[in-house]
Formats: sequence, structure tokens, C-alpha cells
Amino acid sequence: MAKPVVALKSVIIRFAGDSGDGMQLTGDRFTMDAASLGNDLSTLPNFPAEIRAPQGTLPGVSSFQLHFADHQVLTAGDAPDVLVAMNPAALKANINDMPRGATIIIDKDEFTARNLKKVGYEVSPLEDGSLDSFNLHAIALTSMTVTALAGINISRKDAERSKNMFALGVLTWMYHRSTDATQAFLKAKFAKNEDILKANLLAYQTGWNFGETSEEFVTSYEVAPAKMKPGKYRNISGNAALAYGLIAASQQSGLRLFLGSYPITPASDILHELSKQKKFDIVTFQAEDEIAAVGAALGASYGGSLGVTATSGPGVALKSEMIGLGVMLELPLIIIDVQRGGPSTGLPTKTEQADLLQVMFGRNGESPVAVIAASTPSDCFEMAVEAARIATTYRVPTFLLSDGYIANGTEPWMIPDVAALPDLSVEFAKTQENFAPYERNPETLARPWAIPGTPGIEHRIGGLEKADKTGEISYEPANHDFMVRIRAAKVAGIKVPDIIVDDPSGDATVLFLGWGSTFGPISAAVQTLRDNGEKIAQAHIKYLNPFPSNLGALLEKYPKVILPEMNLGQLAMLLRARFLKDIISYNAVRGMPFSTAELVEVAMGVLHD
Amino acid sequence: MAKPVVALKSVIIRFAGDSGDGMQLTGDRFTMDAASLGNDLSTLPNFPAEIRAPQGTLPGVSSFQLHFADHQVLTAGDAPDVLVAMNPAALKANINDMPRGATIIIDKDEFTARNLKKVGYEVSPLEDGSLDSFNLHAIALTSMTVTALAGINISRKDAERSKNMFALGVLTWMYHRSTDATQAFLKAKFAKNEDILKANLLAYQTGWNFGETSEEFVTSYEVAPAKMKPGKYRNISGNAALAYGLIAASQQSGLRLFLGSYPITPASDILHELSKQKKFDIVTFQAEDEIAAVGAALGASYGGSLGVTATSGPGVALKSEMIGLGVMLELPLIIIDVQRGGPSTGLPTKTEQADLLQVMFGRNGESPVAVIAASTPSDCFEMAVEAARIATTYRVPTFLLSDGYIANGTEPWMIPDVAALPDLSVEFAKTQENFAPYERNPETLARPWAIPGTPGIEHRIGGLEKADKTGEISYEPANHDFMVRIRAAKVAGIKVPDIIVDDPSGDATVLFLGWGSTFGPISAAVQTLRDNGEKIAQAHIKYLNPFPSNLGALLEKYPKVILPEMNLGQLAMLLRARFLKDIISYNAVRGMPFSTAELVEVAMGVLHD
Amino acid sequence: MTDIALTKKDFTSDQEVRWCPGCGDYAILSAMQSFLPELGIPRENIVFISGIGCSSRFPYYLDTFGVHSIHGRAPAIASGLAISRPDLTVFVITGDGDALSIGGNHLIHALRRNVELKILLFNNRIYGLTKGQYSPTSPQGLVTKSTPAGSLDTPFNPISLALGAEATFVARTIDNDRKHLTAILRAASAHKGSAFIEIYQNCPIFYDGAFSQVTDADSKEASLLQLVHGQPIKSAKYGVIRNGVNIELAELANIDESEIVIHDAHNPDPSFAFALSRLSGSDLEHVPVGIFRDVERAGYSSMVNDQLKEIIKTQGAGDLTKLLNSGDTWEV
Amino acid sequence: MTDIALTKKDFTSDQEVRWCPGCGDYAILSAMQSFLPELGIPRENIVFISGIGCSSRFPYYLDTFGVHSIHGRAPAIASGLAISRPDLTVFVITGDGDALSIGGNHLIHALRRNVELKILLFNNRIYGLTKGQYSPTSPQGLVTKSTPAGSLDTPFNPISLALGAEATFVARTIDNDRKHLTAILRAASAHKGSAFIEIYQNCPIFYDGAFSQVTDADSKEASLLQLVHGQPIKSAKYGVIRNGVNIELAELANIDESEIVIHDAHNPDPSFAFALSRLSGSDLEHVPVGIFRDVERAGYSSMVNDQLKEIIKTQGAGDLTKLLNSGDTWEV
Ligand SMILES: Cc1ncc(C[n+]2csc(CCOP(=O)(O)OP(=O)(O)O)c2C)c(N)n1
Ligand SMILES: Cc1ncc(C[n+]2csc(CCOP(=O)(O)OP(=O)(O)O)c2C)c(N)n1
Ligand code: SF4
Ligand code: SF4
Ligand SMILES: [Mg+2]
Ligand SMILES: [Mg+2]
Repeated sequence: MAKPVVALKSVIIRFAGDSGDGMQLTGDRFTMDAASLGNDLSTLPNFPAEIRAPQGTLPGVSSFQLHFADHQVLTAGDAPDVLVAMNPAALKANINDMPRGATIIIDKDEFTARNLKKVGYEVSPLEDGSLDSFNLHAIALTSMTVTALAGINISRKDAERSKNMFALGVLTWMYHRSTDATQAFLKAKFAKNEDILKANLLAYQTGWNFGETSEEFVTSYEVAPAKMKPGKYRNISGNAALAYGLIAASQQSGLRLFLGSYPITPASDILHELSKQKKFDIVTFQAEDEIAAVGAALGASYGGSLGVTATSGPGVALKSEMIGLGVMLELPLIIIDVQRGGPSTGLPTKTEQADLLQVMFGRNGESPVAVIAASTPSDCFEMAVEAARIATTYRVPTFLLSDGYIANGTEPWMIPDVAALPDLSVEFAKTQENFAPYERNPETLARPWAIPGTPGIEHRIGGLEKADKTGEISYEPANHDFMVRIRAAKVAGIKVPDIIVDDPSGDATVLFLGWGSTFGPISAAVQTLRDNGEKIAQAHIKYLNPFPSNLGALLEKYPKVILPEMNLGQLAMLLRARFLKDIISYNAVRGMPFSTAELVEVAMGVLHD
Repeated sequence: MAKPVVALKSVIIRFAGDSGDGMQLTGDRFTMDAASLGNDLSTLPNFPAEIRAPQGTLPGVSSFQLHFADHQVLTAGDAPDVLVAMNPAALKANINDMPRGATIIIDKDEFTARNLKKVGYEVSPLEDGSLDSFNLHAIALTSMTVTALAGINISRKDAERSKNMFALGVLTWMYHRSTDATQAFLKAKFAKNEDILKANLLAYQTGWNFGETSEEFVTSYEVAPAKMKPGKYRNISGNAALAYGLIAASQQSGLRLFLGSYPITPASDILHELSKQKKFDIVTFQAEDEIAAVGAALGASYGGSLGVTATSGPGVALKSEMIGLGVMLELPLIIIDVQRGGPSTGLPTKTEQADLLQVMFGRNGESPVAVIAASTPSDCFEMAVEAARIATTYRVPTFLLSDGYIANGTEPWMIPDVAALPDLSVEFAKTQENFAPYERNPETLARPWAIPGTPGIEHRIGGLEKADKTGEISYEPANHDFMVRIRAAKVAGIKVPDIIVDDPSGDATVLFLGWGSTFGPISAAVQTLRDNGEKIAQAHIKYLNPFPSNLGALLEKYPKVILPEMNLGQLAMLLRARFLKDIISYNAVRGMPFSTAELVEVAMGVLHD
Repeated sequence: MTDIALTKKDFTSDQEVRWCPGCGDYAILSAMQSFLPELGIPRENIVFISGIGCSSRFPYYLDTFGVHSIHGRAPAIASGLAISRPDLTVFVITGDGDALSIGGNHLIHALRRNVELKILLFNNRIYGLTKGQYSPTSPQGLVTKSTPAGSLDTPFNPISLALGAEATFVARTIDNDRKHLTAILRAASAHKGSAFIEIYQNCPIFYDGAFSQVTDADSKEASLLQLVHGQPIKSAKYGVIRNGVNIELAELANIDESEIVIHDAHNPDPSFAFALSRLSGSDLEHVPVGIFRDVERAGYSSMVNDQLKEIIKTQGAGDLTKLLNSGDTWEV
Repeated sequence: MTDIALTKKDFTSDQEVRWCPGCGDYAILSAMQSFLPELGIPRENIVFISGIGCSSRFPYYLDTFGVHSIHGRAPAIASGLAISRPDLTVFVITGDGDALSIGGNHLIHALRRNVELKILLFNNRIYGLTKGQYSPTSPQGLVTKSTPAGSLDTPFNPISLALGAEATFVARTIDNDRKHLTAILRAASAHKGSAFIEIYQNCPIFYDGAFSQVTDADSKEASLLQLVHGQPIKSAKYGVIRNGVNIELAELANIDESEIVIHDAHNPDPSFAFALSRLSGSDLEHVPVGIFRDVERAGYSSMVNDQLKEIIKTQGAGDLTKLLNSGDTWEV
């Protein structure tokens, strides 16, 4: 008689193992199943900084967390309901995040004396009762997999490698899902290697059967689809969405996309993704360093391309002088900063929001640039398009801030209708008499985009201060003052959408403010607070320079403004300076997104002090 | 019968001519005479950005302004009383700064049709009456000089070159001075070339005689000595004082001075000066670029030297990533930023204060550094010593801000008594068991300065986040948050002197606040205001990060705070954010110091609105 | 774009030239302005990109497109432009400090990639604009503002460095030899990929006479080893001969013409060109001038753009809707 | 400082090594740890400075002083240290991206100055730490994460580049040939100025077998041209012979031993060493290994410190009071 199926509203599951155990792939597959079943979801991969630290060691642990539910999901979740730990290291590295009563599935074959010692377990946690408060499933994943695959002629190593599919099979059964999608996926992935394919399929099926038949599991679970806006969806990471957004901007503007980049975690995938899309006539130039990368992008912009450079904090530091030249030349330039833990090399694979002041002020002289920030993985698409709009319309270097959390995290994305994308077409300067390269458009204050190849407008520009209109070198005091102010006015005058406040009751006195990737955690906290009958308003700043024109009024309206940042209060400083408004900062710089719980607690403190 | 001598309280005189005319030298000499006569004084050289633009053109004009008086002098002065213009270009470039009635001395030999045309004079200003409102002396400087030197066997070119000495002679007479000092100077300077020496001496004497005998001048003037603190004085520029300060710091700390630098205007003279002082066992390393310059300085600091790098804004931009490493390594490092007009290449030879936010925030991640600023040429000495104190005591990168105005400007400096200089001796970590490189001094929060060559404390450090105490690599969330905060706390806890307010009446309601090189103009304005019976307080911020601990209270005390900055309000922003206090900013970004008059006007507006 | 032949005047901008009297840059500028019409390329398709330095003011004086960029970065900016706009002719103007000190990395990478840039390095062996510090080409021991006791650095040999960086066209010429300079510009323009030209340029203000050995009438003929493809390599007094694995100089008087090595600028192996570059020490007693190396290798910009064409040809032009809808999707 | 002889263990830090299983870096580390005691230098006087990359983790695993700095800048930091502390022995550990891409300029300047640094370039022809993009030494056409259609850049030949940058000691060795690697480390340590060592290092994860041609038993002997001072330059199958101004490879079978060029690592002219460096193309069919060049030239740090000593000897040590009171002064 079949085992009972229990319905759940949401599940948070974390896959953890050696870098070599294929946890990212396993998590991806499981995510795709949740997605196609219509669950809303959010994922958070967590890589070690080393490529592959020695097997079975703590630094070698790689994990992937998925939060899926029958309702809107805003974060990858705080505490997992289920942990799959492929070895002692994976268990040790993650056990502290597990709430009592959570389910833990481990591969007991890996709990050998040697492996336990590697991570400093005196006695096996399977024996010392330290896991008693959990719902533990210690399964012989490896041996069962190897036995099952005995018939297939592959090395033992390859057989063992398939254990992740065994585990996936177990979970597929556990969450009451069909095995079709994963089978199809495996067939595509291993089309070229029949034996490996057989092995994976069999391991997967065996895992599923094990769940179905063994005494180990008594119930399976089901998470109903979430009510989502009808449409076509795909799961997408921030870096992929950002790359797609740039391609969209190129298509919508008719400008050739030129990416000048130097690899750096966590921004490299943007270079990788665009390199794969060359059929869109994209130039990806892997430069010798960050300075050359942005220099080449600026050179391409000068030539009429959509010049883009993608990097992370340390790269921005190196690019700063060249970006200053971009400010002086007043050419479109997009700088993507996928923020990571700092200062210096810091925590390359962890997330942070501590580059805001760097991108605002990290150049010599008065050097204003536009700054915008993406708030979720899929939002990276829209913001990339926005960055292009601002850069090309105002001929100004434009920073798009992302961070490690949304860059690698994924969420379902309702695929936009290309026909509905904004028209970004631009006008280059035309052949004309007495061309004045710094004559400005009275509305945007942008100077002409005058590209080589246009007869009659030959002209010279450079990094020295230029005379108004003519653009010739000028050391004239009044002219310098004027140019400094007009460059500032141009950026201050960039049109950005008003900020929208979400205040259902209409009479909240506390505003939960945020920017960038804190959107998920803040929204989740706000929802929890409201579910508990609290009145709280929420607003998220996507445009950081210039600020939305209604921001001042908004801050006025709320006596108390809470601003959580994964830094020591960088946006808070800008707001305090600009609006002389006291901001209640909550800062944590841990290289991880905020948990919903901690933000709820912070808000409760403010609401009831 | 001798001509009458009139006593004056102060004189502002500007020497202007071709880059080749030796105006800087002439000005220097004239300044030295004023100095040794006991006048207080302030000078302001003004170079063209080109080395030597074509003769007789406006861009080629170089000038030198001297303000000397029988009382305290705070700036080089607004409007000159006397202009010496060696050619039409020099006249045209400076005439607009001259008040009606001012004295103008020109070399009429240079007012040829050709030279006039070069600068766009249709008719000669000597003929069109445009100079009627001035007290004009059109003298045949060149021809008289050449005639006078006829006897000496030198080329006509060399003879003409001596005309600046003729002019100097005239002025030496005009201000009733002895010719001894300049004669001695010339003898020393041209010891190796007798004919040139003869020529210069004769030209100088001839000029003096011309003043004495010709009808051209009816009176000569005298400026009595100023009442100055008794002591031994010398005239000094900011860059020289800064170099001396670094040498003093090296001597007082017993640390070898290592300057890693890459030439850049207006900072290069620091490299030049220190290169001349190698007998102090100073290493000056002209690196391949700014990054290598600061990198080498950091490497030297790691080895136990006093590592210093000197640059200007664009150089700071390039150094930012390496400075971030310095923040992580927590080693002493002094970064000197002699600010110039920006953004980008901007106005290399002009002054500005627009790098404040760059040095504060121009690095990835939370990357706190100490920031101090010199306020006058001679103050550069003291602040260099202070930079060394802070950097070595707290093991933190420390920025010392100067700018083009005080770097090249000069003023009399009461030579300090070496015995009275602070003791800067430092302690390196000693041989010990289980050495912990990030164990902090509880008072300063500084980590040990553990230099190679010390047995038993071998250890590894780097740019990745480090574990508290051990300094080992750590990706641990709580540790990162802790380290970010302790690095911030260390800088916030740096001991700096309280800010002193000057409020004679004690009940002023308006505070004139400043930082950096605006000290002179602000002080002059404040003096003028008080002379006119206005009540106004003055305070100058020399420590920008951290701020003096009493700054907040000071701002509290004064309802109105005026802050003039040669930027768009950078310090104002920091103060507003930190103290939520509205600051009345007055900004001008003209590449020139503020004039006393404009600051008086600004203050009057605030005092009487 | 215009058909009437252009003249020197057409390439002369309205900006007044601002170098010191007697600066070698004037001669180079004038030679360039006279040469450009020869190219038959419309002005709007020519771009001069420079860094910072006296030499880098060059673009202002030419009535083409031009960018006076930042110190040392011209090759990077120019690479982006040349790669994205293969239709343009891009010159890089740089100095010994700009190209070899702060900009050294961009230079060698542009050369190895063989980006279609004509790089003119004005080598005055000094930092001019910053008023006279020593540079990476200053002879060891030079007394300058930053080395009052004499510099200690071994200078770069720009030709050796370029050859070590896989350069396909490497030449040396002198500011005041207009004919030779023009000939080199001509050859460089005919070359497909990167062309690297070192131009000895006198700075009368901060290092006057740095090159007098090869410019003074009495010494130049004996010092200048003329590199002419297919011709024996010799000066008025010396010839280049072989000695074991090395080459050396011999007085013409003591050798037979036939012993003199014949120059082969198209030698695929850069080793001999490298050996030639070593003949000139800081003293300039023997200085090969002319084209050291001129070999064919696909230009970077053309490779990049060909690769894109090929991809589009085989995969078809990208379709945004297709892209956005790629991967696992589902309907709600 | 200690007198008892040190052992490998003394140079092994307590940090657990974090490279991928099978990474070539392990072999290099082990060879270094075994070699260091030989130097007879106390641990505290040895400093390893690295940039960023898998290879740059090296210093953590040695119980000496060490700095894991930032990407590409190790030579600059190490120069400052070596110049200010001539008493120390300073190693620079770097990768092909770290040294030749972002750090190219610092590398060539350190070499021309001849700063007393032992520079070990771990060349795995790929960016390891950032997970597999192509590097400046990747062969043209390599398919990587950033070049799915194949890379287009002509790679640097690190040996040629170093020689073009005036390097005084230039060598190449291979991670898995411990004996050879150790011999090179020994020679490099004996050299006074900069020593540049290219180490072929296999990255099993992102470019496995990059060097199989010279590591596989069946092909290596025929491919490796052994450079031994005073010995004929040959592999098991080929010898280096002269051909006009060039050199070329001939099958040993077809030539007489006497025709083979004898290696002279001390040849003051780097040209022949340069020619040798050109024998190896990306295919690695012929790869000279050993010391290409090893010549004497004053080290930069010693020159700097000698100059200072000389100045102090002649002018006397500086007197601060004198300095402050120099120039025109007056009493009030
Ligand atoms: C980032 C930066 N660093 C330094 C400078 C100062 N600077 C301008 S030109 C120059 C060197 C000039 O020498 P070179 O390249 O040989 O050109 P030259 O003036 O001799 O023609 C320097 C150091 C600068 N403008 N920008
Ligand atoms: C300024 C900066 N840019 C980029 C990076 C990212 N990054 C780290 S290592 C590396 C290259 C590694 O390649 P290589 O130097 O060959 O070392 P390997 O890992 O192959 O040993 C890059 C691009 C960085 N850490 N810092
Ligand atoms: S300083 Fe030298 S290089 Fe610069 S313009 Fe003057 S003469 Fe020419
Ligand atoms: S990625 Fe390659 S180079 Fe890096 S540790 Fe792994 S095997 Fe070694
Ligand atoms: Mg130069
Ligand atoms: Mg590598």
C-alpha cells in the first residue's frame, strides 16, 4: 500500500557536499522540477573560494539552497527544513543552520574514521547522539549506488560519482514528483556517453525506488503550485539576466555591444554568457587588466558602440581613473559592479553592498556619474536596460550595482515580451558646419555623440578641462567652474522613475527602506510583520544617483525609517547628508544576505520602542 | 636731491612674462628681500600647463605674485597694486585683475606689431588709451639692458635674457632696498660663468640706477617690518615643508624613509626635494607607475621602513586598490595627495579641494583610512609629522591632503627647534612563541608591526579577510563582521587634537569653518570682518577622519556655519551626514584660491540676512 | 567622404601648437601632416589617440578625429576603437614614459595581439611634461630632477622589448630626418597589424642633445646603421658581420662587402632583428635605423570581426525572443 | 637566527594546502620546501610575496614570512621590500595571468632594474582561480569559458618577453621534474639580480594535459631541448644547428654532433638566448628547458644602497637642524 502524501506550504532544502559531488547540478535539477510544477522559488548557491579544496575538508564544502512554496517566495530562506549532506564535512559546515526537528539526509558510507578526522569529529555524530533532535536519515548512498550500477561498465569512480543522482532520486520521490524531466535532462546532458548516461539514469531511478520501497521514509510531501501572474516563466540568475539585459539594450538601441572585461568573481559569468551569444554580433574583449577593459569599452563607445565593462569591487578601484576620463569625455559607458566582500581581496565568493560610496566618489575631482542598483536576479535584466538608457541618453558613465547574492541566486522570471521593450535608438552627430562637440542638448544637457567616420565634424577631445561648447582646452577659471557645475547638473537632471511606497494601511509610521539585493529579505520581513498585524511601509531605492525626485517627500512622511545594509551604513550616509533626516541603520557585514527573522526583529524593535 | 620715500602698510606685486623670462626667479629674489627686511608675506606662482608654450602667447604666460606687509599676511592678495608685464601677452593675461589706479610697468620694446598680433591686440594698448586709468610706466627694458651690456662679450640673446634683472633692479630701488643680497645671490648662482654673472649684475645695477635717476619714477616706497614672533625664519613652500616634515618624521621615529613615487604635477617637487636629501639615508624610488609606487612603499613599510607615496588626484585613483590592501594588512603607509583641478587630467597646474571624498571612500568594501589636511605652506611640515605619527601608531594608511596653492605658494616659516619635535619611536614585534599577527593593542587597536628578519614570528598575511588575532584566512561570517567593525573602530579611535575655535567676542553666532588651503583666505576675510566690527568665529578642520571629538559640540554652538570649499561641498556633505547639521556651503571651483573680498561678501550676506 | 585629393593644410587643425621652441615634436608633426594626404584616407576615418605628455598633445594639431586620453592608456582605448571599428585608421601617439613606464603593459599586449594600430613612440629619453625626471629609456647614470646622484635603472631597449612582445612591425627613425621618418610612416601604414615605431626626439629643454651622436653631421653617418630590406647592413664606417652565434660590427675598411649581413625585414624568426636591436647601447655609437621587422600576421580586429561574421553565418543572427525563451521554461 | 641546519619540515607551515587534487602546484611546493634548507638562510630572512591566483596561495604553505598580495602587483611590493631590506631573500610567486596579464608591467620593470627577486611564474596557460578563462600564454584557438569559439590572441613567449626586458637570469623548468626544478632554483638563488623562472604547471581541472607533450614518457625526450652551459643543445632526437643568421633544429641522425651549437648561458648578448626561446611554439614540439641566460649585472637594491652609503660617506650623514636652517634665513 502506497505511502501517505502530506501537503506542505513551503520547503527550504539545502544540498551540501564536496565541490566534486555535483551539488550545484543536483540543486539546479531539483529547482527546475519545482519551477515547472509552478512553485515560486528562490535559490542561493554557496561556493568555496578555492576551486577544489582537498576532498572532504570544510573549505571544500559547496552547497545549494532552494526555497520553494505554494505562495510568493522572496528569499532562499533562513533555516533549511531539509539538509542533504554528502559527507561529514558537509554536515559539520551546515549543521548549525539547522533548526531542531529538521530532516537530515546523509551518506553514511562517507562517515569513515578518516573522513571524520579530516573535519575534527572525535566520534561520529551518527553515534554520539548529537543529531538526536533531528529527523535523521543515514543512508548508504555510495554503496547502494555502486551496487546498483554493477552491471554497467564504468569505473568505480564514475559509479560513485552518480550518487548525487541517487540522492536526487530519493528527493524526487520524497516530494512526490515525476522523474520525466530529470530523465530527459540526463539524456540530453550525457548524449555523448552512453555508459555514463545509463549510470546516471539508473542511479536516479534506484534512488526513487529506494524512497518508494524502503522503510527509511514513511511519508512523501507535496507543495502545491503558487499563484503567479500568468505567463511564460524561466528560472534565471542575476548574472544571466544582466547579460540578457545588455543584449536587449543592444538590440533596442541598434548599437553594437562591446564588453571589455577582465575576469573576476562574481562577475565573470557575465563575460562567459555574452561570449556565448556572439551571434548577436557582440564583441567580448578579455583585456590584460581592468584598466584596459574599461579603456577598450570607452574607446568602443567613442566609436559608436555600447561600451560596457563588468567587474567587482577591486576592479572598480582600478578602473576609477579611466571612468574619470569618461566623465570628462561625456561618452556613454556602462560599468557593472557585482559587489563582493571587501575590503581588498576580502571574501571573493561572498556578497556585500559596500561599494556604493566607491562608485559614487572614487575618482579625483568633481566626477559625477549615474548609479543604479538591481534588487533581485530577474531585476538585473530591467536594470541593465535602464543603465543603457541613462548612459546613452545622457552620455555619462553609468554604474549598475549587483552583488554576489543576486548574481548567483536564481528565481522564476516571467519572460518579457520583446515588443514591449523600450526603444533605445540614439542619434549620432551628423555632418555639419562649425561643429561644437560640447554644445549641449538643452533638455538632457548631453553633448553630441560624434563618432569617427562622420565627415566634417572631425574634432579633438581629451581629459583636460574643456571650454564650454567648443570643447577646446581651457584653463579659464570661470569656464572650469561652469563645466564642473554643468556636469553635475546633467547627472542631477537624469530622469528616473519615482520611488513607489507600499503602505497598504496608508497610516504606517515606520518605513522599511532598502536598496539592492536586500529587497528579498526586507520584503519577506515586511510580509511577516503584516501577517502579524503590524503596520509598516516599504520602499526600495533602485536609483541611487540621482535619487528619485519624490524621495525627500517620502522620507519626510515617515517619522521612522529603517535601512538595513550589508555595509556600515553607506546609503544611510548619503540620505542623511542629502535630506538631514535621521535614518535608523541596521548593518551586518557577514558576506551573507540578511535573514528574514533578524529583519523582523529589528523592525519589531523600532515599531515597539 | 633724492626722491621722496613713501611708507606703505602692504604691497601686492605681480611679475608676469614669458615662461622663458625668468619671472619665477625674479619673484623669488624680490620675495627674499622682503623676507629679510622682516615683512610678513605670502606668494603665489602661476605656471602654464605647457612647459614652454610659444613665446609671446597667452598660454605661455607665467606669473608670480607676492604680497608683503608690515603686518600679518594671510594670502597672496586679491588685486595687485603693481604689475610688471614683460610683454603684451603678460599684460593681456593679467590686466583684468588690476584695479584702477594700480601701477603697471611694461617693457615697451616688446610691444611690437608682431607680438601684439600674437595675442589679438588690434592696436597697442599703449596707444588706445585703454590703460589711462592706470599708473603706467612703459620702459624700454630690453633695449636699455642690451645697451648697458654692450661691453660684455655675451650673445644678444643672453643680454636680452638679463632684462628680468633690470626689472628687478628697478623694483629694488622702488621699494627702497639694498642691492647686496641679490648681488650675493647672483654671484653664487653664476659663479661658473663669469660673463653671464657680469651681465646680470650690471643689468640689475642699471635697473636700480634707472629708478634712482630717470624721470620715470618720482617716489620710492618703504614697507616697515611686520611684528612677528621672535625667532629664526625662512621662506618655505608647501612641498618643501612637506618633504622636510617627512625627513623629520624619519629622524624622530628612527625609521628609514622610503618614498615610492611617480612624477605628477603638482606633487613632483616632493620627490625632487627628497632625492636631494639622500644623506638622510632616504630611498626615493621612481616607480613605473602610481600602483608600483604605492606598492613599493607598502612593501617597504612591511619591511620596517616609513613607507610614503606622493601624488595628485589621478594618481590616487590608480593607487586605490593597493591602499585597500594596506587597510587589510594594517601596515603604516602615508599617501600624500597634492590636489589639483579635476576631474580626469583636469587642470594640472591649478589648485582644488575635490579629492576629499575620493580619499575617504575610493576603495572597494568598508575600507577606513585616516585623513588629515595641511592648511598653509609651513603647516605642511607639522602635518607630515602628524601623518607619520598616525600611520605608525595605528598601522593604518594615512592620507595627507595638500593642494597646488600651498604646495607652490610660500610664506615665512619660523624654523622649529628639532629638540622640540615629538618622539615618534616605534616598537616592532619581538621574537616570541605562538605569535598572533592580528592580536591588537587594546588602546590603539593596532596590530603588531612584525617585520621580516625577526626569528620565531614568521607568518603569512594577505588581502583575504583574516581571522581575528591569528590573521589566518577566514570566510566565517561573524568574523568578517567583527573585523570590518574593528578596522573602522581603530580609525574612529585615532587620537587627534581638539579643534580650536577663535571667537574673540565669545558671542558670535556665525562660524566661519574651513579645511585645507582655504585657511589663508578665510582668516583674511575674518580679520577684515572683525576690523569692520563684525562678530564672527573661525575654526579650521585639520583632521578629517576621524574628526576632532569636540567638532560636534562646536557645530552645535553656532546657529550658522559657513563652509567655503574649492569643490561642490564635499566636507559639507560629511558634516551634514555625521551631525545632521545644515551647513551653509560656498563653493567655487575655479582652480584658484578664494579671494578675501568674495569671502567677506559671503559672510556679510550670512551675518545680515 | 571626399574625393578631391587632400593637402597638408587639410590635416592641420586650427589649434596653436604649444611645444617649446626647438622641440623635436614640431618636425614629427610637420612630417605627419605632409604624409597623411598620401594615404588617400578621408580625414574622418583617421583617429589619433594619445596618452599624456608633451608628445601626447600631438592629436590636437591634426584636423582628424582625436583623443588626448590619460597617461599610458592610449593603446587600450585605441584597441577598443580599432576592434569595434575596423573601418578606421587608428594611430597611437605616445612618449617614452607614457608607453614604456606607466603604459608598458598595454603596449606589449597590443603588440602581441597585433591590433591594427600605428604606434608612434616619441622617445626623448626624459619626462618632458613633468619637467625633467628620468624615464625608462634614460641612460643609466643620467642626472635629472629625480636622480641628482645619477639614475641606476638599466633602460629598456624599446626595439628589443617590442620584439620580445611578438610585434610584427618594428622600426626606428629620427625626428629631424623627415625623409626617413616619412618612409617609415609609409611602410607602417602599409602593414596590416600593429606597427611600432620608435622616433628619437630631441627635448631641447630637459635633455638637449640626447641624440646628437646620431644627428650631428660629424658623427651621424658613422653611427647610423641603415636597415634596408635586401641591402647590406652598414653605416658609413661599419658593417654588421657574423661571429659564431652572435653578430658584431666591423670597420668597412677591414672587411669585404660580401661579409656584411644582408637585411631581411621579413624574416619570420624575430631573433635576428632582436640581435640587431642589441647593437645600440645607451651611448648610441652604433644605432640601426629603419625597419627591423615587418612580417605578416592576421590583425586582431580583422580576426575578431571575421569570427563574428563566421558565427553569424553558421548560427544565424541572434533572435532576442528566442534567447529569452531558451532553456527550461514553463507556463503559468 | 639559528645555526642548526633546517629541514623541509621547518619550512612547512601549519596551513592545510588547498589546491585541487593532482594540481601541479603541489609538486612545486614540495620541491621548494625541500630546497630551502639548502640555502642555509634562516627562515625569518626569507619572504615569499605573491599576487592572486591558485599559484599565489603558495606563500601560505611555507613557514617563512609571506604576503599574499593583490593581483599582478607582487613584483612592485617585493621591489620595495628588497630595495629597503637588502638583507632579505625575496621570492615572488606568480601565475601566467598574474605576471603576464595584469602584472606585465611590474614584471618587465623589475627585470630591467634587476631587482634582487627570484620570480617563479607558474605557467598553466589558464586562469585557474577564476575557473578557466584563457590567459596570455594560452595557445591561439583555445576554447575556454571566455572564448567558446576559440581564442584569437597570439600568446606571449614568457622567455622572449623576459629577455626583451633586459633580464639577467632566465630559465624554464617543469613542475613534475623535481630534480631539474631544484637545480634551477639553486642556480637562481646563486644569481645576484632578478631571476626569472617559467615553470610549466599542469592544471588538471581547467587545462589538463597542457604540457603532456613534454611530460608524457613517449614524447618528452624528443621534445625537451636541454640547455646546459657548455653542452651541445639537443633533445633525444634533435639538435640545434646554425643556418645563416638563424638557428634551426636538425635530426641528430642527419648531423654530426660537432655541428650542434654549444650552449653559453653567460653570453653577454641575449640574442642567442632569444633565438633559443623562439624554438618552442605553442605546440611544444620543441621546448628548450634549463637556463637560457645567466649573466652578471649589479642588482638594483645593492646599487641603491651603495649609492646611499657613498653619498653619506662623502657628504656626511644628514643633520636635521642644518637642513631646516638651510637657505636664506633671517632673525626676528
Ligand atoms: C596617472 C598620471 N600619472 C602621472 C601623470 C604626470 N605625467 C604626465 S606626462 C608624464 C610623463 C611624460 O613623459 P613622456 O611620456 O616621455 O612624454 P614627454 O612629455 O616626454 O613627451 C607624467 C609622469 C599624469 N598626467 N597622470
Ligand atoms: C584586480 C583583480 N582582478 C581580477 C581578479 C580575479 N582573478 C584572481 S586570480 C586571476 C587570474 C588567475 O590566473 P593565474 O594568474 O594564471 O593564476 P592561476 O590561478 O592560474 O594559478 C584573476 C583574473 C582579482 N582577484 N583582482
Ligand atoms: S619640454 Fe621638451 S619635449 Fe616637452 S615640449 Fe618642451 S622641448 Fe618638447
Ligand atoms: S584550478 Fe587548476 S591551478 Fe587551480 S588549484 Fe585547481 S588544479 Fe591547481
Ligand atoms: Mg619623454
Ligand atoms: Mg594560470
